[in-house]
Amino acid sequence: MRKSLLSTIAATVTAAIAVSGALMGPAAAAEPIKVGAIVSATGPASFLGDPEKKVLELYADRINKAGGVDGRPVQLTVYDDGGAADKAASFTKRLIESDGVDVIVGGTTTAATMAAVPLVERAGVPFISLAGAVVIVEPVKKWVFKTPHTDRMAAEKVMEDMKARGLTKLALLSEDSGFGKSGREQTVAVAKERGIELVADETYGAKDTDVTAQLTKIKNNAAAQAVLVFGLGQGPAVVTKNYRQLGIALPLYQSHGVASKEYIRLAGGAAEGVRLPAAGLVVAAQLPESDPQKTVVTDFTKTYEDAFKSEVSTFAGHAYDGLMIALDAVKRSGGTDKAKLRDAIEQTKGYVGTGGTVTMGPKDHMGLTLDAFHMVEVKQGDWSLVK
Amino acid sequence: MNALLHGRLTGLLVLGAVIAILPAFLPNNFYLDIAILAGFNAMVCVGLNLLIGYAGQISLGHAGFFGIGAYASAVLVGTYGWPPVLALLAGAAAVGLLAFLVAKPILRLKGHYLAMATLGIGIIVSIVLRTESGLTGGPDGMMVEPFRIFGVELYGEKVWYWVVGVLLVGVVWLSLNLIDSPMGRALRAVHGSEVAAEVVGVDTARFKVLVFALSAVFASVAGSLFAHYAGLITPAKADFFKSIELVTMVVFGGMASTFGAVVGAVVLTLLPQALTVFQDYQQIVLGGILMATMVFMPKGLLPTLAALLPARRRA
Amino acid sequence: MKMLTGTDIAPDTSTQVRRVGRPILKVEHLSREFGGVLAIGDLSFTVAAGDIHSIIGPNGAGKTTLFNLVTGVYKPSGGRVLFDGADVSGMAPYKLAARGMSRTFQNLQIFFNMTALENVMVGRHLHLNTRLLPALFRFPSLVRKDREARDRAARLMADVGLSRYVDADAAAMPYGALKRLEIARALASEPKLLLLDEPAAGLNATESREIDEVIKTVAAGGITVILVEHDMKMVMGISHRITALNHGRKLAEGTPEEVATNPEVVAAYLGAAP
Amino acid sequence: MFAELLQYLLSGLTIGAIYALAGLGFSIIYNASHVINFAQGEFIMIGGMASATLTASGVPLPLAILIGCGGAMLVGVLVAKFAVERARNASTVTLIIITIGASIFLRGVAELVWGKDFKRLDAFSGETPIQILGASMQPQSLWVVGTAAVLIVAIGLFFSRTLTGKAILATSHNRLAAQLVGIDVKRVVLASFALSAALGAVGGAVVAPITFSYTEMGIMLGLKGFTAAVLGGLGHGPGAVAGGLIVGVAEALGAGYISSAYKDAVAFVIILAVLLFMPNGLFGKRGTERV
Repeated sequence: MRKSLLSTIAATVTAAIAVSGALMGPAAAAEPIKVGAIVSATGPASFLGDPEKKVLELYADRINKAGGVDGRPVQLTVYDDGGAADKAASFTKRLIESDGVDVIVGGTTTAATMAAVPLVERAGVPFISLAGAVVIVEPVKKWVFKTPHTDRMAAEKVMEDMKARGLTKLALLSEDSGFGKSGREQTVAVAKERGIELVADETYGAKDTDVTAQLTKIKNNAAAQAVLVFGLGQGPAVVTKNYRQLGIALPLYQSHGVASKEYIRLAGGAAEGVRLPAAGLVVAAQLPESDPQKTVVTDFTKTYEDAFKSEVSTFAGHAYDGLMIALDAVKRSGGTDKAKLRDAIEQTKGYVGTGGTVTMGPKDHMGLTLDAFHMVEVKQGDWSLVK
Repeated sequence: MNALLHGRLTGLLVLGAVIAILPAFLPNNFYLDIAILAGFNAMVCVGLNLLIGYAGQISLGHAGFFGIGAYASAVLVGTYGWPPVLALLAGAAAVGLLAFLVAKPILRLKGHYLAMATLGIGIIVSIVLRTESGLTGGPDGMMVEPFRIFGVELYGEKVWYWVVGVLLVGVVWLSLNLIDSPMGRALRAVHGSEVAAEVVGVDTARFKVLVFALSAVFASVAGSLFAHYAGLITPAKADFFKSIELVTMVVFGGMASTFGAVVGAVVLTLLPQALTVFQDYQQIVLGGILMATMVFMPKGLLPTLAALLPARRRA
Repeated sequence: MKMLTGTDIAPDTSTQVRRVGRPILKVEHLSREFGGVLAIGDLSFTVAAGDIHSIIGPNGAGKTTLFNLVTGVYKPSGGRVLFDGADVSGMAPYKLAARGMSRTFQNLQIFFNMTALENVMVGRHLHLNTRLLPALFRFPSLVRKDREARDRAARLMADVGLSRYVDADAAAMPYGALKRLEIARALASEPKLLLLDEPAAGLNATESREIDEVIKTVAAGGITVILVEHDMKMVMGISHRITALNHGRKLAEGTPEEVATNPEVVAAYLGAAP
Repeated sequence: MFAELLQYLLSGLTIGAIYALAGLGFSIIYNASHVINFAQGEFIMIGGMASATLTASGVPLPLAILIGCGGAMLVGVLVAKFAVERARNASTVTLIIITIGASIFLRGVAELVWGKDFKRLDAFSGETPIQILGASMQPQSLWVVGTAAVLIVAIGLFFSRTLTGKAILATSHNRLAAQLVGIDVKRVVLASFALSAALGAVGGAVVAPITFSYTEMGIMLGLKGFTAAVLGGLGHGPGAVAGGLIVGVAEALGAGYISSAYKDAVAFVIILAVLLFMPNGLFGKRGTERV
């Protein structure tokens, strides 16, 4: 046993050296562009963070093979925060202080992002978050940007759809995480604006394996006409299974926090008929040819699925968008001066990514509009565009 | 006697010297940060070692006390605008009281039952911190204001390094004093044989409660300061894993050795950072190291190394 | 275990001047059961101050249980224990220690995590400042008294013949020395009443004789001794009074010669029916 | 009203059955070696992960469970042989750290072998909910409770009828005496680890369709199992089973009637309350210190 452990260690060290060698490889002469990333590759948000990590590594590698950006290679440093905010903070510190990165992509979760925010603001490092909550960019923070749609937009999209189906009374079940909490606040606010009545407001834990207790309460609530779940990772899959187990007949909405095939795979048949707002990426093939995103999402899907033999998720897309926006800004600002880089990111205009067309500004550090957000429904184990 | 006193001072001097010259070898703030974290862990472990190593009582819940201290500071300063020093003292007092109240009944328990009870208390504390999100910010934690004293704001790794360094030397000094006192001997006697301690007049229950509360207060104070330093506190710092981590540091470094606790805390704080080079193998290596150390050096790192130096053993 | 033989039952009565002191310990109708089995039943006896009072009986007679009841390690099921005139039944051992009662153990209870000297210093516990703050901040008064305690402990170790082990780790000491270390530790608490549970068990003849001397010296110093011992030669040689137990009940009591000639006692030891 | 209560009871018994199996595992190992094996949860994880990944790659379910079970037993024996046995005379805390080290190690290996994502295992007999008096349960719950019941009875028979079982019991009562009558104590310890591992692995396999399997699934289940074992009285088999069911049901009721957020706290509040009045658990023997 000891022997095999030692040889394992030896193998790992060799592998690590080989990897760093490959990253430095072709364009080693020029000063590399140092991109740092913090993702939740393990833990409860792993089905968001793992594809993000893979995509960042894949594209850094592809870009380097193609000669880098302006002849400079991309040097990527990725840390896994395991879904813990305090780890995200400590890794952010490490990226800034020890690795000296030029730009940081990441924060898979809202919590990880918010833990990193004070650090990047103080150090003055451009930071592009991959998390959903609106609090990340509202109010605007000088150095902080984000790529996914906000929870507020998700709530709006869901209630738009409810209205269209003539439903006005909503039961809410939200996760106790940063994303779920922010989602809950936004849902409450949007419901008020849109004249939707919130008849139940329950929460569940990110690691719960059984939420029948909460769902039993919702089931016994005669007023509810639809149920919205605000959470990410496997929690919503557990909710979906328990939902069907209890035989609740109301329409079930999820947030964009589950826009991954993983969700359908985990929930199985129970996911049938579930609706959620998602970026066009997951329904790439169903988008009309006229859609401006069509080419980008089709290409990205193909690249991703060829490389990893698994289906693409919107989270992979968020990471792609984050990296591309950052590198695009490097190109436009002509270097890695952090202040110039920040300005260039803020000036991103008409960038067509997997999440939609991004046009940022001093008051908008996300740059997405509601029309790039599509309502999709699970049909026969696949996403289908709700027309 | 002289030898013992001598060893004590030598140890303190070495520790102080290491702390004093270390920054010269640390290339940037990240390394200072790790050193500071190691210092905080060491403070808690020195206290915990009084309980586990010297008095022979298990606690798998001390992170709970660390957490209460941290959140007391975060909430009282952030939400209610208390001065940080006052919040720290209030947290320590609350933890001391809580520990005192729970200690009496649970320290009657032995071995694994005590482990279970302390584990339960720690987990309950962390669940409360995670759940009462109105007060604590829930699972994702809350931001903490910087520490201010006499109008001076303690900010940045360079400042905190010295604060933590000085405090650690102080905590070690207190611990060494305690161990070499009548009360310290009573604690060790409780470990050696409770009944024998009783028949020469040691109120074992009293000393168990006292040392439990004392170690809890150490943890609370470290927690308060840590919260101010880190600027962010999450319930993860109070949970079962953190408790286990603390106990592991104590046992790894060497039970019933104050400097062992310091060494254990430092090594095990550095280890995960060093192991990031192993990437996916990180957990395997960490688990393997823990097992191997405990199997081959059941007394812990420092006592085992010390035993290799026969000259020191005589002293 | 030694059998009671003719030569053993020949106490040297000439040196035994019977002094009748005030009663320091009174045991009244004491009983204790474990899961329905009576370990001690309706036991009464009195120990006079200044005596060496031995408790004898075959294995399983309840001698150690009796010690545990008297010293507060076990709580009695019935009856009471009076120490120095006060009812102390079921009182915690550390409170009894404060009233002047200490003991040693049949199965060694040494603090193996300390040095020999520190073991004895724990015995000084009641006479030292054991509060937290003075300890943490090393008050000068505490340091001074501690130094005195150290010297005193070293003297006590010398008294029981352990001078050469003063700086030794308890864990590194031989069995016979540990037996004496327990006595030194108990003496350090300055008891009025000392209970010794088989102090000579496992010792060779020379060591036994040494322990014998130690006990006599202790008694001569005015400390009442209750002794449980299987070495009949020792018991008969040094006891002022003996209580014989069997199956948790009192079989006989009296001077060594009275007890030694008691047919019931002889029968109990030989294992025959009375 | 009644339907609601029944719903909570059903949920509670299902998860309680798994706690009972885990608790039984703790007790068996404790009896043989006086070690609290904090890697018990990892046996559950191995069972859950192995059966989920093997069936996904086409292995028939019973075979997959069997392989998972065998794998867990092997791991159990290795942990016993290379870690626990070598540290026999170490202190309680040291042994706790060793088994915690083992659990971290095993989780690390599992992540490497199986990946970090959640695995799905199809329910053994469909997902059509069963309706009982207004409450509904997944058919898998019956599998969980049924399997646990069968295993518990089997374990009971094992200890009362077989030589190995009796040897383990004898060892737990008096290690030295067992050794003197010719029982190979080392093998007894290995057997107890293998047995506990098998219990955990089967538990993990049957519960996987309900909770999903992932490398961290064993952590909380293991802790609750420990709670169950202590609640019943360490080393008391039937006590551990009762403890598991009590914890499971109390949790479900707590989640339903008090607060779902405090669900996990319920078990620990109960254990503290019980230990306060019964320091040796509900059924544990009251020991008197020999001095």
